[in-house]
Amino acid sequence: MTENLNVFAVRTLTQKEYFSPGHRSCQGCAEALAVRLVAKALGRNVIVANATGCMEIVSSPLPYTAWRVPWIHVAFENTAAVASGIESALKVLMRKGRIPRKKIVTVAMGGDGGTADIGLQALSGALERGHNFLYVCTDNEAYMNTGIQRSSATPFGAATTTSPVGRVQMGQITWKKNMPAIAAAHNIPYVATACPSYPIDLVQKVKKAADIEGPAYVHILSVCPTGWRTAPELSIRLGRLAVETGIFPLYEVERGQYRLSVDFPKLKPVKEYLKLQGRFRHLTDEMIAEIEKRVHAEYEQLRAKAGKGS
Amino acid sequence: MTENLNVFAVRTLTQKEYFSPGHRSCQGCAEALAVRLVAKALGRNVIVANATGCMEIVSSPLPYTAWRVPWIHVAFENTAAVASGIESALKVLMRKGRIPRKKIVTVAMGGDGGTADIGLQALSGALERGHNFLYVCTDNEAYMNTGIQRSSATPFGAATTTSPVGRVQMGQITWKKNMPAIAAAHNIPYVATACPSYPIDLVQKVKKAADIEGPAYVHILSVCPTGWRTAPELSIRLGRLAVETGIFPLYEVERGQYRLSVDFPKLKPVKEYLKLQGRFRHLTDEMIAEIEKRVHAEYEQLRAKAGKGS
Amino acid sequence: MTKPESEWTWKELSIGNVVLEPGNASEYRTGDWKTLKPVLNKELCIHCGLCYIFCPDMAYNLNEENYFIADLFYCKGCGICAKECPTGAITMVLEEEEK
Amino acid sequence: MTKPESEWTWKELSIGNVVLEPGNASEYRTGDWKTLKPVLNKELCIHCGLCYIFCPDMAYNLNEENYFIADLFYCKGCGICAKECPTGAITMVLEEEEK
Amino acid sequence: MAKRIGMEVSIAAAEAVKQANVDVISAYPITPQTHIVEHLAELVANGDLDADFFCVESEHSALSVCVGAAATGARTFTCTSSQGLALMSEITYIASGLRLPIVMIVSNRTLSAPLSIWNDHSDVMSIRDCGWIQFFVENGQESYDHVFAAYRLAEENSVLFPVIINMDGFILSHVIEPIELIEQGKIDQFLPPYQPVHQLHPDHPVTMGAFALPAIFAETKKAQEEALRSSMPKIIETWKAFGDMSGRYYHPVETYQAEDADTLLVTMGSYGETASVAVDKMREAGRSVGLVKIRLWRPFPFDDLKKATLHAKQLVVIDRAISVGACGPVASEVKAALYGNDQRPSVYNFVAGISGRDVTPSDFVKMVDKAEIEIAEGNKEGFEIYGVRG
Amino acid sequence: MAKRIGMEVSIAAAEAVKQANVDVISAYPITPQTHIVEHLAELVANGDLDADFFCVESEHSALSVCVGAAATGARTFTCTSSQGLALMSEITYIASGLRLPIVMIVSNRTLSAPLSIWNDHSDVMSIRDCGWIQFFVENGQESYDHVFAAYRLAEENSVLFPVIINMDGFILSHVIEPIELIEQGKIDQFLPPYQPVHQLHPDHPVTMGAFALPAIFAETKKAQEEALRSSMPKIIETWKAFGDMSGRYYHPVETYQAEDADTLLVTMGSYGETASVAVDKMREAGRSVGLVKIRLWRPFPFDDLKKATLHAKQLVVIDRAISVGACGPVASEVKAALYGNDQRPSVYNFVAGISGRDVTPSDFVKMVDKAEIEIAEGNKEGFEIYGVRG
Amino acid sequence: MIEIRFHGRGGQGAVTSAELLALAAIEEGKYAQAFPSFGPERRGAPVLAFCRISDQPIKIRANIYEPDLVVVLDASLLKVVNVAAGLKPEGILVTTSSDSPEKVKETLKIKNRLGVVDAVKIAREVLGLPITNTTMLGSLLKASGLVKKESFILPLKGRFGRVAEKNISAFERAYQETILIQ
Amino acid sequence: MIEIRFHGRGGQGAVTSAELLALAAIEEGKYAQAFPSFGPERRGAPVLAFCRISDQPIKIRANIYEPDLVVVLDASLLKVVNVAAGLKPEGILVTTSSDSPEKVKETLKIKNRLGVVDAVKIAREVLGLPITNTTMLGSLLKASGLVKKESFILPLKGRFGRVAEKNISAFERAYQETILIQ
Ligand SMILES: Cc1ncc(C[n+]2csc(CCOP(=O)(O)OP(=O)(O)O)c2C)c(N)n1
Ligand SMILES: Cc1ncc(C[n+]2csc(CCOP(=O)(O)OP(=O)(O)O)c2C)c(N)n1
Ligand code: SF4
Ligand code: SF4
Ligand code: SF4
Ligand code: SF4
Repeated sequence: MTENLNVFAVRTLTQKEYFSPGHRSCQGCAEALAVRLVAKALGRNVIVANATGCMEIVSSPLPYTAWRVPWIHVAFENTAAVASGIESALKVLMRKGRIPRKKIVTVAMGGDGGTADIGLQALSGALERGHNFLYVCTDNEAYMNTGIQRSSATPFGAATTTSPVGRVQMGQITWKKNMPAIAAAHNIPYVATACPSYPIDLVQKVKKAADIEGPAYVHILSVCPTGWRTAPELSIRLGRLAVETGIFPLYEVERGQYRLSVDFPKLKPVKEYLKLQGRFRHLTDEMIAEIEKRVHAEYEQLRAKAGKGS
Repeated sequence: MTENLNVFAVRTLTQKEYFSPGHRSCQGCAEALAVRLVAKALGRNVIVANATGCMEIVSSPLPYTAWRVPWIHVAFENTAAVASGIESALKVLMRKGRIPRKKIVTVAMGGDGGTADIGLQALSGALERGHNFLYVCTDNEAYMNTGIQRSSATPFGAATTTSPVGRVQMGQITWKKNMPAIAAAHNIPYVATACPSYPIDLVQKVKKAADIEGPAYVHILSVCPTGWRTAPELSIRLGRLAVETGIFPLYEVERGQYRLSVDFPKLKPVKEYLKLQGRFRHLTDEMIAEIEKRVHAEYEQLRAKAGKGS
Repeated sequence: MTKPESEWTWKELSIGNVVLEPGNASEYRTGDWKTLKPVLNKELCIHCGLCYIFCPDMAYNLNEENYFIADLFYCKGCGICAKECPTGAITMVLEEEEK
Repeated sequence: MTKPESEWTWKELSIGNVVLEPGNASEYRTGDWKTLKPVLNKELCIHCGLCYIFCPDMAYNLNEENYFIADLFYCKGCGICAKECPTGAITMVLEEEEK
Repeated sequence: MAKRIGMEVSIAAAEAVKQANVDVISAYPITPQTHIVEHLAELVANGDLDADFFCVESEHSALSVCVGAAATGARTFTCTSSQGLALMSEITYIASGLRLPIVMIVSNRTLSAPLSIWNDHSDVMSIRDCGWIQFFVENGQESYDHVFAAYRLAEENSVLFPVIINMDGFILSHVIEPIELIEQGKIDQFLPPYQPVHQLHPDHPVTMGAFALPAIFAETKKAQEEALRSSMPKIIETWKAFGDMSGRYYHPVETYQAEDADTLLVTMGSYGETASVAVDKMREAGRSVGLVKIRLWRPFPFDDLKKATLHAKQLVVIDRAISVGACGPVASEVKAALYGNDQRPSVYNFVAGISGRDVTPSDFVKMVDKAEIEIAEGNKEGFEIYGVRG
Repeated sequence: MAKRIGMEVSIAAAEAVKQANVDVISAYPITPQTHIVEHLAELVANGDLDADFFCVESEHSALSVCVGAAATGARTFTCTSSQGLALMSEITYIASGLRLPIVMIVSNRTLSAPLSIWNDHSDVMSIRDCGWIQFFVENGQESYDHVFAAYRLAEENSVLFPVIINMDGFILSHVIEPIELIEQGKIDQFLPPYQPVHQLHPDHPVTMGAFALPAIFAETKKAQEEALRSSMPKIIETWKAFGDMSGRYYHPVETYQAEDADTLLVTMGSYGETASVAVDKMREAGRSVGLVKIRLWRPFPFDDLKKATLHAKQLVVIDRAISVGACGPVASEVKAALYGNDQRPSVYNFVAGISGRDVTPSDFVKMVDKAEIEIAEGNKEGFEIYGVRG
Repeated sequence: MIEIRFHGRGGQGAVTSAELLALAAIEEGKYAQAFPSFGPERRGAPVLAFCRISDQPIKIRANIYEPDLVVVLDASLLKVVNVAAGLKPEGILVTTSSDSPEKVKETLKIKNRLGVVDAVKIAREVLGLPITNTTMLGSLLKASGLVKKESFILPLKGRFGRVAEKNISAFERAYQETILIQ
Repeated sequence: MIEIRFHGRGGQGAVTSAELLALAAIEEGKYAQAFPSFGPERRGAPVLAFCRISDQPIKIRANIYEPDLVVVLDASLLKVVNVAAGLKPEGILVTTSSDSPEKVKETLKIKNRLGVVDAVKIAREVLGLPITNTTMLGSLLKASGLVKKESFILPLKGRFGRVAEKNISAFERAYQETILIQ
């Protein structure tokens, strides 16, 4: 992928922001950056439904809002359902002539907890019903808003407050739930992964997803310095390492067809990524080797699906 | 598949019933038959958690029960969670020596509504956590207990009370949610499909699933004469036709590896299956052709996954 | 024998309304639901057991003569056994007619 | 200007507590959160905009001279811009120190 | 002219929803609510109702869909019962906080465990704090009529609250009876299209559902509470307008033979008519018994209830739910409402008709008999689950 | 000897759960409950507690896991707050109906909308009918102590009900204070391992959660209601036994300076201590004011409350939640409880401290001032949300 | 007020019978109620449906315990259900059966007036299906004269659309062929 | 009863300071409470923590509005937050700063007694990190004598395990280097 080589590419993006400064995320929050980029990609003709979580809390302390587009927060687990209602209302009101016809994109957004755990069912229902909407999962790999508890998207080995490192247990014992695969199993037209460390790629995918008729799902790895116990200035670098080590491959699934957005013939050692993070500090070399093995195997499977099988 | 050619094979099965007669299912209910066969396969060392639905209602009108094994019903949407609790309790109580150590299989059962819709999240969570349990979905393709409303497992075109045939809409407009694929996307050790019209295959799969360490998922097509508007005596035949037309292929997914339990080089026309059912009475020839096309395409995809690609 | 629901007083119910008699549904006659009942022609019967395995109501039992016979206390008269019998040994007849 | 939360009476709230001023969070000074602040060495700047695109706080604006300059009203001092600047043109300095 | 047609009450309710010209309907099936949704599905499938209808994957989502759609400016409808209401309970509070004029019919049914599909009020009692306007209806006609009243009221700019119509499951929902249908023209006048005050749309971006710090939360709650209390005159006005259109007038508290009665039965919902038969019987026998029916459960009609019970010596309050470990919720509310009176009737509380246990006129007579005797004997805290074996 | 240690109240509660030697813990994180689960996670990760601990995918499942595990014979624990409690509300009713001795701590927090993470009692009020035994605690020591009392009580064969310990979010949960820890030996004696009456196990197959036809449902409900009411002596006995072990005695209703007081403040939960400071101040100023604290919310202690308020002229009931469109739930219950009295105090109801609005001793004084004046002026239905701007 | 109870099996349309009767009465300007027995009964299981008809508004919402009329839609029920339970002494029972009225009366051991018709045969011949719910309404009418025959036409059309005609014929034939005995 | 308020930034451990102080007091057999400001504040944002210490059981559960002592853990806060708000006239404020006490006093425009120490420098040198929460406790102690120094040892060990020693040294140095002015 050449994106980050051409440092000037970012100048091609609009400078208009639809997510305003003054939001209250932590220093160096790449989830806020993800939201910023998503908002930028979507432009003004959009309605956003946001799950409870960091991004909701940091952006909407009454009487303030960081949103320059219409936005609603209802609860933690129902965001895809709320978006279903919005999409349906837009369709009917336009059909009945009560609001003018124009393309308005309905977007649902949630963290990994709001997506892969408590909001999964509402999401699955909305995907199944075929609403014309975009679901964006900003995945910081734990429940950050409530203080770093494990989610089903927390990677194996990571320490969180509910998968702590103790004398008999060493962090998360399950493997990260594969949300993009689950979304793809719903036979929807578009699924993609992205990361704000690759902003152009992210913006392009979000635009594409918003344009597609029917449900689309974009899963964005979002570094959280607070929860990952990393230095705030490393948030971009860590996202890049997640991709370069094969831990978080960037790809698209269009109508069942997999395509890698960037393919690395040789992946960086996962250790380069893990060692920068406090949540992985306790990992033994064996555990790291186990992780690397699985990451490589899954990367190969992915390449195979994308028709790049070795 | 030779099973139904060897009519004597059934004599090999135990004659012990763990689901007793006197249950109150409709005449010719193949869902009750599925439950009967599952119970037979599991034997006595099992604990069953059952979702609200036909099978719960017909088997447990206080002060009666059709269950000869320990059984619990809690609610509609939480059966996999209840099973998680049972499995966890068994593990801990045995570890602490409060009950003797022996293999007791924890089973969760639900209809398609209790599995693919309202119970999906609890199921996904339990699969992700890796509980050692078996989930059985008895899929009669609608909410039958409440009077034949559509579920996400209702096939395209089928008439139900909430996807009725009217002047501007013709039955279900979405395609059946692929629950086995969604379960498989959770990376669990065992996923299978079955049908009581193939009782030996069903019993074998359930036994295998119960033996496996970790979560297993078995999805059973269960003909419902009441909801499908079919003659009660056709329930076995219809299940067979569903398999023979490719509409409901029988297969297993073991640690990601697909295997067809029975492969038909040439599928029967879907019409043979559809025409027997009141719920499909209104289908036009074009709709039938569309269904057949999709069924064949998906069957080919499945064959490809099973390494039988043409 | 389990008392039917309409005879229990609140004091008699077990804690949490737990049912303590496994499978006591078998005291309940679902045989009353049928209008047709299966009749076996023993001459055609090959003892394969398909009637037995496909009956959703566990009505069939093997008798001493190695025939599977439907227990009319349970049989709801769905007709599956008759339909699936590979030799056509079972026919469904109107309950009434057989007086 | 939006009144801060502690000044609203119950009668002034909009129905359903809807916020009617899009993006009024921009009135809120997150700049107070920082201990370090970015300082640009214009000589090294190549105007690539990476600082701008990677800032989670939308602090960077293009000035008339085509430089991206961090608005200290918003900058929380995370250091991302400095870290990601391909030429090392940005350095983080203690707020205090620059009096 | 209004047409008088025999139809199932659920169908009548669905027809009213159609006549109210709703935009988005989202629901999840549960007995005994099903017939309402099923008929709506048919109306949409036949093109008789131009609305988006969809069954979602749970009740939590059903109401959430309505929240999203109502926030976007659509007229929305949902209905549920029992476990469904319990599952969506979180969102009922939110819909009220967001002040969205959703209308929901609750086809009342008991809450598990044990599971049971029959009628009582335990479902809706579980959300009595949630901040919706809550009606109880007593027959098919009222079920039909209240749909229009509910939308008009909910969408009033000075009200903007979601509304629940409680319609006893089976006892009302599954009964076929004559219904007088109102002409569409009249309905259209009574209920013009919904004009939202705030609406999600890119042309005027608003933020809905912002979170509140302690410095402002109490103010938001006070605003909600005051708004619900002060919707009372609008409620009365709406019923008045409805009466002027239809000839049928409704009130927060309604009475039957109550003015001079020593003993008053107090009921909600479908009990009303049966209880009135019992009152007739008792009056025939020369007894001084009347009936008070609470139609409006939230906001609670404190003043009307006081007025209606002013001269009574005793109230026999029939609850159809229990606050387990306390007593019947209606009796609690009634006692609380009359507590400040200098002269106040004795209150005897029966819980009856739970989960489909039939309550006949003679049951009402027996309850009055019992209560009168017990009160005469000095038992002033009567609480009893009626008609239980053992 | 008991050790006196400074620790966060949530940690103390978690340590009690550990000392109670639970088997299965299942929860879903939500502020302000999180510190309890986090500490339990640590105890398990360190091998200090031999239990199965897991975070599930929602609160609905968290309680469902406990139901499954308790039915299998395990001692179970969960805890939640606010939206989490609302989401699991359906299962709270079921757990009671199934009579499973689950213990849950609710770290009380308000319900959305607007979303807010701070304390009030609207969460637990939403399930006041659900049939659990419900305690309120007032400080860290009580939070710790009640875990043991709760398990012992819940698991009594003659009780077998789930128990909620209401522990005000933040106000208690996040405060570090001295706690006296009880030696493990004493705990083990006080709380032997759970011996279920019925249990899911293949050796004695039972059916749990059967559904009930109308012919039997009312009987099941009566059995549940009677069992909860008649748990009262066992509750008192359990506290007595706990007191004998620990030296700390608890009662359904507790009083402070109440015997001779004309005016009684009535509170629940963490208000108690602050209110007592206010009472001291007022007593110093020569005013006849006392305090009544309701510790046991369900089953409601009708008799104890009557006894405690017998001689008062007026009650100032401070609710921490509103039944929107009615009034404070505690005030309602109190009025209902005293309704039958011949002599009864006037009741003035304040709703205060909602969602983290601070209530100081001088706020209590102001509320008493206001109530006394209003009552003297003849306002007998005082209801007011206290301390709101505007 | 006249109260009627219908006996059928799950799936046989007893509720439809009750409904059609109520609709016919309402059609005549009367007041009527019809409702099922509200059970979770499945296809094949014995079920009940109820109907009340009156010239006054009907204010009672409770089951019918002492019906004036009982209608049995399936002869096999005569043996397994106490179909005459609570029937008023002056009440009438009508049933389908291929047996003679006398024989049926003997089986039931009742003193009430009794109407018998072979509704299954009629239904088979006229409708091509052994569904007796509309057929038995003809029999009920013969026995009771509760409403006018014509009043059924609209409800039947509303319910059965194109096959309404056949149902009307079956109804008519049952009306003619019902034998009433004291 | 003594009431103390701590000012810090999200992630800097102001709550830990309050907690350690309370634990030390409890260690001495006193009564104490410590609690955070319960906000959703994020890393970097200004936050508060509170502590009460008394010889009597503490019965009050409300925020502290008029503290006896204020501790500031981050000098940059002096400019952006009114750290002296509500401080009793006889109360004391201690802060980290590299400036002189006089200069700080001028900036703050307060009349109270003031203690100043360069806790950042100490922490950097002793702990290798600019985390001032334990360090500033030394300064607080110097200014107030609220509890005994030794009483901190156990709580610090409980909290920091192997790095407790370093924290104790930092605490000690701050105690020594704090300059108090009237
Ligand atoms: C029903 C319910 N349960 C729990 C919560 C508490 N809660 C709010 S946000 C959150 C975690 C959010 O995690 P995630 O979705 O991953 O988003 P993040 O904050 O990490 O961006 C939790 C547990 C809630 N609001 N509602
Ligand atoms: C929360 C909740 N919503 C709705 C219901 C009503 N309900 C009970 S069973 C059922 C349908 C069951 O359908 P399915 O799971 O497919 O099983 P089936 O009855 O078809 O075997 C429904 C909608 C319920 N019990 N609980
Ligand atoms: S906790 Fe993590 S995701 Fe949340 S605002 Fe802070 S950095 Fe962002
Ligand atoms: S409705 Fe269908 S699934 Fe349910 S009992 Fe009847 S036949 Fe079986
Ligand atoms: S007819 Fe049906 S129920 Fe009866 S024995 Fe045959 S298969 Fe079983
Ligand atoms: S330091 Fe961080 S917040 Fe400040 S301008 Fe740079 S990237 Fe933005």
